[in-house]
Amino acid sequence: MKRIYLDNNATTAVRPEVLEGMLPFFSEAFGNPSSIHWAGSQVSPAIETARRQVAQLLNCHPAEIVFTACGSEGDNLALKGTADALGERGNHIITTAVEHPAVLDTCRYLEKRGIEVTYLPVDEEGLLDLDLLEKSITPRTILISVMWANNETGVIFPIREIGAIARRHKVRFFSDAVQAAGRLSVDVQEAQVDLLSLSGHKIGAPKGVGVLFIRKGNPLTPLIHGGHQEMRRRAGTHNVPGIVGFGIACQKALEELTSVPRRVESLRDRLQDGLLTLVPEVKVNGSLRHRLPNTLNLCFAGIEGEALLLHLNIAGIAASSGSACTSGDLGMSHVLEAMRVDPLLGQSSVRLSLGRNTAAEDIDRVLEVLPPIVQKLRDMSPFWQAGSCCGASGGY
Amino acid sequence: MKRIYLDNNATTAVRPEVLEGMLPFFSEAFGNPSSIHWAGSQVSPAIETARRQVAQLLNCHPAEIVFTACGSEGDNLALKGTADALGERGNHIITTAVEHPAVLDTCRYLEKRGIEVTYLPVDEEGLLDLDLLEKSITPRTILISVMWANNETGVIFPIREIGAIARRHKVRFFSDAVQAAGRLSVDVQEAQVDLLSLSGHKIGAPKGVGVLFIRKGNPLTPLIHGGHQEMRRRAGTHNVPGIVGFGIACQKALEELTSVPRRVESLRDRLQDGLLTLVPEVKVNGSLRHRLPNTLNLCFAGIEGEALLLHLNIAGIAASSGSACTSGDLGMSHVLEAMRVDPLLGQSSVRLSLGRNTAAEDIDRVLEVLPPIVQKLRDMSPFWQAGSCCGASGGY
Amino acid sequence: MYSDKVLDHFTNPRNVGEMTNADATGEFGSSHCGDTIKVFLKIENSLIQDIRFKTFGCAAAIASSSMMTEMVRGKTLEEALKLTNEMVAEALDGLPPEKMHCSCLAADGLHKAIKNYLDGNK
Amino acid sequence: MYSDKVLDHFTNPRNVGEMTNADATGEFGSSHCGDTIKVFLKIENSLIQDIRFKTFGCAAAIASSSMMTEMVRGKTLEEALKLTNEMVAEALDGLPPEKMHCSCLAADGLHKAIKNYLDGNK
Ligand SMILES: Cc1ncc(COP(=O)(O)O)c(C=O)c1O
Ligand SMILES: Cc1ncc(COP(=O)(O)O)c(C=O)c1O
Repeated sequence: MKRIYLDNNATTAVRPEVLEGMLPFFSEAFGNPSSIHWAGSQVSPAIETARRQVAQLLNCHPAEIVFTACGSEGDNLALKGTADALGERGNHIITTAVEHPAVLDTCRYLEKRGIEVTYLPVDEEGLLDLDLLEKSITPRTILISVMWANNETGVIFPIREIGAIARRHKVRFFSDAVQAAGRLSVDVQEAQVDLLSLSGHKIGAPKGVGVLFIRKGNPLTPLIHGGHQEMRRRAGTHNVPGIVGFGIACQKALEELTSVPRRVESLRDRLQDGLLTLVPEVKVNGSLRHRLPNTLNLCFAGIEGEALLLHLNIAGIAASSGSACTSGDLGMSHVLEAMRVDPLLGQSSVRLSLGRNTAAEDIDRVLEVLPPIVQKLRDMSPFWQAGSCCGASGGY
Repeated sequence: MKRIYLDNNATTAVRPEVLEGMLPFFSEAFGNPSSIHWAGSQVSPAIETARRQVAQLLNCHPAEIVFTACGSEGDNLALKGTADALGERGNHIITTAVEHPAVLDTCRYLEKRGIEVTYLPVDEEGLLDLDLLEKSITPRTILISVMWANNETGVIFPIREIGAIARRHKVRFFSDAVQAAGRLSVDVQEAQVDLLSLSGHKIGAPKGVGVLFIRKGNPLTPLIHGGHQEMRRRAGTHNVPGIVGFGIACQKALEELTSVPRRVESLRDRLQDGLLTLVPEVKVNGSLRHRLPNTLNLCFAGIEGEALLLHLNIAGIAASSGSACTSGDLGMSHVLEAMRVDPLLGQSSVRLSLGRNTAAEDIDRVLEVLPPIVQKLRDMSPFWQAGSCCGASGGY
Repeated sequence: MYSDKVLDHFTNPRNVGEMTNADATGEFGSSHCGDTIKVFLKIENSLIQDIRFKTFGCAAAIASSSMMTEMVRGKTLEEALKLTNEMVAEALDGLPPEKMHCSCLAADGLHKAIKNYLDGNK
Repeated sequence: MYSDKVLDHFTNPRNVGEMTNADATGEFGSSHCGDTIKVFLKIENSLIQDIRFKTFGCAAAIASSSMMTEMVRGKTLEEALKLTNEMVAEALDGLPPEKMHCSCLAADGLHKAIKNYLDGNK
């Protein structure tokens, strides 16, 4: 059975070019880049090359790149580092109700430590009201934190407009771009963001490496104190192979930015159109106009998402509901809840996220496999009768 | 020219068995272990195997192991996490003047946030006064933080005795065992430590992965908030290949614990004896009795350490002065300063740290190369005249 | 994550469906996660002659429902009332800890249907 | 990290040593890092006929000392006084930023020796 991977928003395979570039840095060029001898100087230029490659993807200066261990670390560093460094100036953070847990949980923690947090609502398409955002700014506001694109629905936020608002009010602006990188142009100058987080494993680099862009002149309190690495913004021996891999992945992402996302988008659209045609009472979650090219989040009225996922998995198709890291959670995703999706319908949500390796045959196979599974589950659902759903609002 | 690596306290090469074990987890078994589909369930057992392997090295329960990104992260999590979680109970931390910057810098940061820190002095051999340690405990003391072995001198602290003191006073005890693991038996039950940090790249695992042992019943505030990973103690997608590699490295370290350190020690002793015989006015830094088997820290009166290191490097020999991550620093190491080494003498310090790959020929070559370099530098030193040093206290 | 038995009952659930001439029905929904079961019983001489179910829920809920029907078909109402969630989970060779609550659905739905039957007969 | 010129002057420093019949000596220590230079001059008709140095310090300090001696040998005292640390660093094809202060040693030690000479001759 051919396995089909449609969970690229959870993680991606390391690209072969990336792995190849990393391999020498495990056992041969294994030195600590902070060392002054050959074993260190063999390695430190590779770190700086990677820094330039990342900076090129973001259109920033290499010195503004700090390597971290993951997207979550970057999110925590941006939020806690700002709250700590700007504590004298204010204690108010504005974010959205649909951020990744790495932002939301951090905000909830900061609330316990005296920070006030405004969680902006979204509308039924998952979009923000920018007037409300601007009105929420107070003299005590130190940070606006809005993700570039949502991991569950793929909804893209108007980062450029938000950047302009933040500049106008002289408030720092952080964007979690973990899902946006490699799928959209992520240009920190155009968007006027001050802080921006990335995660390697979402763009074909390995797990265990991330990036926080910190615009010059925006000092942060480190999350990890210690050695002098990363200009004292993040201590700890550099994850050399991971960083090298991240650099290559960024270079590849930039090269392919005009081709791959477009191809992926046409496959995604084919999948979406096919499912909407073949399965009744399906709802697409998230704005159709402002959406990542690779993401398709659907509700199938009358059935439960995990049951559908497990059937798909048995058929070799990997997908997920909500973000993978909260799959220990029960109940509806906080993102769909914020979009006021009916609670019963919200339980049927499934995220299909395509990647650069997705093939047209994969889509054909999903279109063949998925509709009968939905039918089978609906046939045994007490909420589904004679082709229509009694409990759910349904309809697309 | 054969290259000789004597900087194993800075970092080590990834062991071939480790790399081999990691390789499938980059591009083949690349799933997110939190995912419920095949790509996740392919991977999650490997994480749990690694957790058991680490737990075996430390003699603890696998559920007490939290995977981090590096030793520094573990140190920060232990200190900040305790300060935050036990803030109601007290605000006093006891540590030593010779900890790694990941502990010292974190303590200095915490001091700015209202925590009181006692930095215990060491004597000229680098050893602690345990009476003083015990007397420093107050009703407000929430944590004792003493490293298992010092990274610069290799001095080993009496962790078991300190553990007993901490238990008697019902104070949490954290030990940074980054340098001890794989070189000594690190048994958290015997030593009665509650928290203990490790770093993968010091024991033949790759850079980018670490561990914090958290004894059951010692809740910590996470450093990285977000997803449900690691039982909510550390968010962020698991660095699967790194974790797998860490597990294998721990297993190997345990297997070799009765053989490799002993062999390394005899090489280190041969190096030490040779240098003391061949070079006049050399001082060994740190207790000869309580010292890691692989570490040799020396002062060569009359010359400057970095100049010596660079000459060694030109001869293909990698060594370092102090900890690699502070090589951006100028002046004497804080460890030698705490040991009251004469400031001029302290500038001549060099750390030679052996590893499992060190061969007898390597030692011979160092004994051949190093003495003439010292002579050459002394010949051009204004502090060295006719075979004796005017500025330094000298002598071993 | 799931045992082979769970997967078997999930992919190939026994006794799924409705019953037009049921002697009793019972619906039960978990307040915890919204999973819902509807149980249909055909009862003769205090024996469960036939049983059908419909379930909205995850794999654990569906497999528990299916296993439950197999465990009580042909049993007396008295015996059926003694069926516990733990017995269902055990018969499935266990459930992941975070999914244990899903097995409640099955026994509780069954008991509801029997109770409805007994109440109606009184 | 270091340029080839730095490495050359470090491994093969010119004019190292003492001078028994020096017309002037000067010692200068960096308060920043403890690096120390001692400069010995042989002066005739306000010309630096010969120069020697001894330096305690890192590679940058040693290379700067060596380069400095090459730059001023045969020069007049007046010219030698115009030598700056930047000129020494530049002649070495640059130094790492955190090592720039090491080049101070060389020019400052030279100037100290010349000053001692001029003070003594006055
Ligand atoms: C004693 C000690 N603690 C902590 C660390 C920090 O480890 P890492 O560089 O993996 O963050 C080191 C390594 O330099 C160390 O020697
Ligand atoms: C939007 C977003 N932010 C942050 C993260 C966290 O990234 P990581 O798992 O690398 O810590 C993710 C990935 O799950 C994400 O999708």
